[in-house]
Amino acid sequence: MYETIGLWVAAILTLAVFSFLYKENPLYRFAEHVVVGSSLGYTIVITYQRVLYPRLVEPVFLHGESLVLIVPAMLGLLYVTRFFPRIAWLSRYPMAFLLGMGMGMAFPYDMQAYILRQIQATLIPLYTPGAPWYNTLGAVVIVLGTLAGLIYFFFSKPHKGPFFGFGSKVGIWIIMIGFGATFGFTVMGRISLLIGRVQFLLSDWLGLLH
Amino acid sequence: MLKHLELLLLMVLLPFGIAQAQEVGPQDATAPAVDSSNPSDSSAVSLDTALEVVPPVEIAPPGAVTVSDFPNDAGDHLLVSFEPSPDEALGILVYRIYRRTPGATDGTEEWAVVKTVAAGDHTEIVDGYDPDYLVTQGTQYEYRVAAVTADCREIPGEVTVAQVVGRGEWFHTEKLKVLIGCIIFISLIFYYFKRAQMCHELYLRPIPGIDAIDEAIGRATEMGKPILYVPGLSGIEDVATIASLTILNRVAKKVAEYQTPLRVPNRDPIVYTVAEESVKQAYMEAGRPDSYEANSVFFVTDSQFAYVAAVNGLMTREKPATNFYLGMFWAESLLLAETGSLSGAIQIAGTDAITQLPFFITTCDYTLIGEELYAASAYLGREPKQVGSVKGQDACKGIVMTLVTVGIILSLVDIFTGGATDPSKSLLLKLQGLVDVTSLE
Amino acid sequence: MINWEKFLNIDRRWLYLLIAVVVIVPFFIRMGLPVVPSDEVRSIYNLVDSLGPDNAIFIGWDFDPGTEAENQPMGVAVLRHALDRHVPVFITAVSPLGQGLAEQGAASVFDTRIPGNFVYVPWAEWEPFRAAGYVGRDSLESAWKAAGNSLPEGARGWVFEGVDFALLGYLPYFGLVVLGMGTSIATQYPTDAYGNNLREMPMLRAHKNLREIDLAVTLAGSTACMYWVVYGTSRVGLPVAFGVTAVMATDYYPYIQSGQIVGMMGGLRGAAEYEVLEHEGGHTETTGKAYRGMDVQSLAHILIILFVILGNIAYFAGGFHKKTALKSGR
Amino acid sequence: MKRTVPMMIAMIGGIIMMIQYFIPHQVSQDVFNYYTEWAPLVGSFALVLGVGSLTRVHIHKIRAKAPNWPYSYAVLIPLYLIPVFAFFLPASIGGGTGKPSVFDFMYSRVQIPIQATMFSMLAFYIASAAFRAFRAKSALATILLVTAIIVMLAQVPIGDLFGRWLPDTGLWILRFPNLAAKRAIELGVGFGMLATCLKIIFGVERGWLGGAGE
Repeated sequence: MYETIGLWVAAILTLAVFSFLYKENPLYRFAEHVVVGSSLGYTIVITYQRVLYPRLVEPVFLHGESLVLIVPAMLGLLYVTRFFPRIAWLSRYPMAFLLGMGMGMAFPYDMQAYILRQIQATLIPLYTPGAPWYNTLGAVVIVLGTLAGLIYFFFSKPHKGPFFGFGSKVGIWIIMIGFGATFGFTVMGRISLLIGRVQFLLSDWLGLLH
Repeated sequence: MLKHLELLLLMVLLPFGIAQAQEVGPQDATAPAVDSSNPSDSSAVSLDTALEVVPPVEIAPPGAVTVSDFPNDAGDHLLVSFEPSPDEALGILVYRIYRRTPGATDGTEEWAVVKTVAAGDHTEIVDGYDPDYLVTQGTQYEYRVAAVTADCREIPGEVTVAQVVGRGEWFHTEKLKVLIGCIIFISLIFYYFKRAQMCHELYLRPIPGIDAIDEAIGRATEMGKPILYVPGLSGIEDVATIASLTILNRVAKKVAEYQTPLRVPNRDPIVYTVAEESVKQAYMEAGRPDSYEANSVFFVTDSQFAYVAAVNGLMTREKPATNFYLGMFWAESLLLAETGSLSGAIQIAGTDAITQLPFFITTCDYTLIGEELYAASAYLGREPKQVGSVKGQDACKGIVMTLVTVGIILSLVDIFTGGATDPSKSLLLKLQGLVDVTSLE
Repeated sequence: MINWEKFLNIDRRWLYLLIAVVVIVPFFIRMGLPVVPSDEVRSIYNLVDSLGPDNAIFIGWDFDPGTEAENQPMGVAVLRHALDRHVPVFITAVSPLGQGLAEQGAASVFDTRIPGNFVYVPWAEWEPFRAAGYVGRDSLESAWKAAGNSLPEGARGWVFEGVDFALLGYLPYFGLVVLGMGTSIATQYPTDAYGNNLREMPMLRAHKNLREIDLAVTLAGSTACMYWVVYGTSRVGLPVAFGVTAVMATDYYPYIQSGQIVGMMGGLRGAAEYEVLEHEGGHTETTGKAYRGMDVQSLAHILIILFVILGNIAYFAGGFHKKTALKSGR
Repeated sequence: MKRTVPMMIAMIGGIIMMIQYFIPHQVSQDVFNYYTEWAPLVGSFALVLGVGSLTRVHIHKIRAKAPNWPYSYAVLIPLYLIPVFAFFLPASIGGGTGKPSVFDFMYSRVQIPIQATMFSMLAFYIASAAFRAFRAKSALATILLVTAIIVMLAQVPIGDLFGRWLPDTGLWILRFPNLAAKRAIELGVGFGMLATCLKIIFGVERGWLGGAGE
């Protein structure tokens, strides 16, 4: 019973959203609004269950241990001051704590994973004996392509001369090929999402597929 | 991961040792295997009971245990190595490494199994990774390694008092390269911030997109049709939005000079107020504050697709000659640019959203790609913060470009000097070693 | 003379209708075109296939309902494969909504009404066996069988919660959670998503931190997947594999080449490839939803390509390109 | 107090965490452990902001009888009803978080289908744009479209019908030129990210302070 009603509600809502393709209508608007409220409502429940209860309520209020956790809780509560204009500035404290420390923590890790590792992976041999020609060509494309791409996004020198002029031309071509790949994959992804919904309607709801 | 190995091996060899197992306890054959499956759980394994069993084959115990400090830690790890038993081939399956704190309970504290290693595998382990058996800084432990045979016998080695205690270090030597990278980056960025604040003449190359912007405004003026400017759908905290607002100021100035109508629909209320301010100011600077139309900058709605519907409606009704989409966009980019392209407008886009860029490139006449948007706005705005940021990042890119160029040269040299086949001769690999941080993983 | 302007300005609802037809009809005319797995997917499959009960993997359900169609089949495929190999699986989520999707994904694998699934034994249900000391997987299964439990028709095996499977669920600031798990999983997750004590679970006792984990597969529709690389791989060398939406997939090839990630499933196609490998490896009786979608995907791509070509023909034949060309354009 | 102190907190916190990475000593580990324990707790309170501002916006709409105001109830009712059912009501009338419950129903039968469908509509939009707007206007746009078509064919099984060369070419494009383009972009993005970190820590970028009055 629960399953059947659920299936029908899900199917009707799916169709309600699709109806927008024909024309904007109240059913679509209803679905659009419900989703905003329900996602936040769901998040409240999960956040309490996963964070506030095990990390604050249980240790501090039920067992009376780790009383130091009251400090971050108070800090977090300062967010609420945002609704009282006169003391709203207090809400900057928890933000400063999270933002500052978060950024500081991320900095060296980002340097390691996004910069150093990537440079290292670009310093590869152009020619490896025994490699098939398409891989050798590939290695050349990786190294020269990355260099050319960097030249294109380099703003301190005009795009003139053999290095910067030619380099930036190659760079934009490489970048366009990269965007072409993104384009193709984006089309693919959007269609996949539609396939998912069609599968739901045809298979789960109408039971037409096996 | 090796902890379960013992169980696996025992299961395989169980038939051989089953007689022995039954002597140990009267349970069914699987039960003892269950107990030993998680040696670390049964931290109270007593060595004495194991000793009572009389070994049928004489197997020498494992040899000396050496404990050394583990580098680059908080003093909470120890490097333990042992000499394997010379009779390893005679049926030793695994080694168990035991640890205890001496003197805590007058020497009777129970031994804890901190690690189990398969025989023939490595004989060096790092103690302290297991959060249930933490190593405390400054404590002198005792270690003992026992060999375990296929028939579940334990042959314990000598008790060794650890030669060292765990010491915490104040600098992680493996992270030196990351530190150097960080220092170079931070100094370059701050150097250029200072430079940009002190003198305003830092060179930035002109971006072709800026000419396209001017040309497109001119085209709209010729046709006597309005210009549409969408400052992205994101909030003011987005760098792309800030860059877009700088460019809007420039566009508004030109528009004020040419007396062309301007339409700036907004999705974010804060962006709306800033955009309105900026346009008003531009009209003032152009000397035509009177020709500013009060409703040319307006707030539409905060709902993404309702916003698109409204802007698309505007495009079909008023048929603007030029559309600007600069800022942060999501899926709506497609719908906006499609409608604009059908209305025959010239379209200029710019965003740092990589997934939306391909759509803009194929539907618009000119597209500012990613950082070009920031650079264009820094070029136009000449705001020290933005110029300094672009210049500082450029300097870093310059370093990377140099490294890659040197890499290319070394790679070519390697082909002729034989470094391509012999890694020890390769100059490229030496250069690669400078940025190699894989040892941290 | 064709009126190109009218042709191009066709009501878009006709185009919508064509797409709708193309994604519905092929479901009824099965073509069963072969899907050839790529190296990027094969390396994930091979890694999971080389693992056994002594190893453990993480699957991060790091996406929201919006990309469910692409990410969910990947998650289900990897989960199925790992459970069939008796590799213990920890499941986490970057967002609250992801936890719900993980529960749904797991439920679809544990639905015994469908053959080829697994029988789920909740933590509380085998409590007496635990008390009796049966915590090793094989001894537990034999004891469980000896107690009169038998596998229903078509089921592939038992999944004991706490031995084979644990749903850890969502925690905020997931980058920090990954960092913290590098030291100890249990301090980050004292309990699983159902409130069971994680420290008591045999699979946690054998794998106490990320150093003892052999693979983390993150299924993501956003850059959240990078948490595992930046904070997991960089800190404790955790092997990470990506299962990302097609939209993002092209961005992560640099990380495969640099060796920071083991492999990648890109979009529904990636999931279909995994399903094919799994089916060939004898881990499933049939291929799943993703593979079935591939026929449709093929035809839809052909249609879109046709649209692009027709649109461009009309555009150039109608002379529209002359109207808007910019001198400084490119 | 209002601006300087938060900026100081951000700066000191940021510098401590940056240095912490390089120091393996116990003192530094303790700082790190406190942070990992505290941050999720502090952060979870930010949810209050989301709930509060959403409530305020919609109550305002209802009071002002703004256009489409009845839909505001469709936001507020699930927002508050889901937690009430999940926390306070017994399972017999659909409370709790088990299955069946209002909580589970609203998630798996309302939330998932709506959100998934909204995203899937983009397939239709792309189809229409493919016909009406994706133009090979210039050499660069042409190369982009050609690459896209090759990749699109290479990624679906029907591409194999043209011969193995097509999928192989597609994969080659993804693994080499695409990789080079993405690496160049990501290096730029990476430097940008690092610069943003620095700007926030050292108070050059103060945008985050805004929106809370002076």
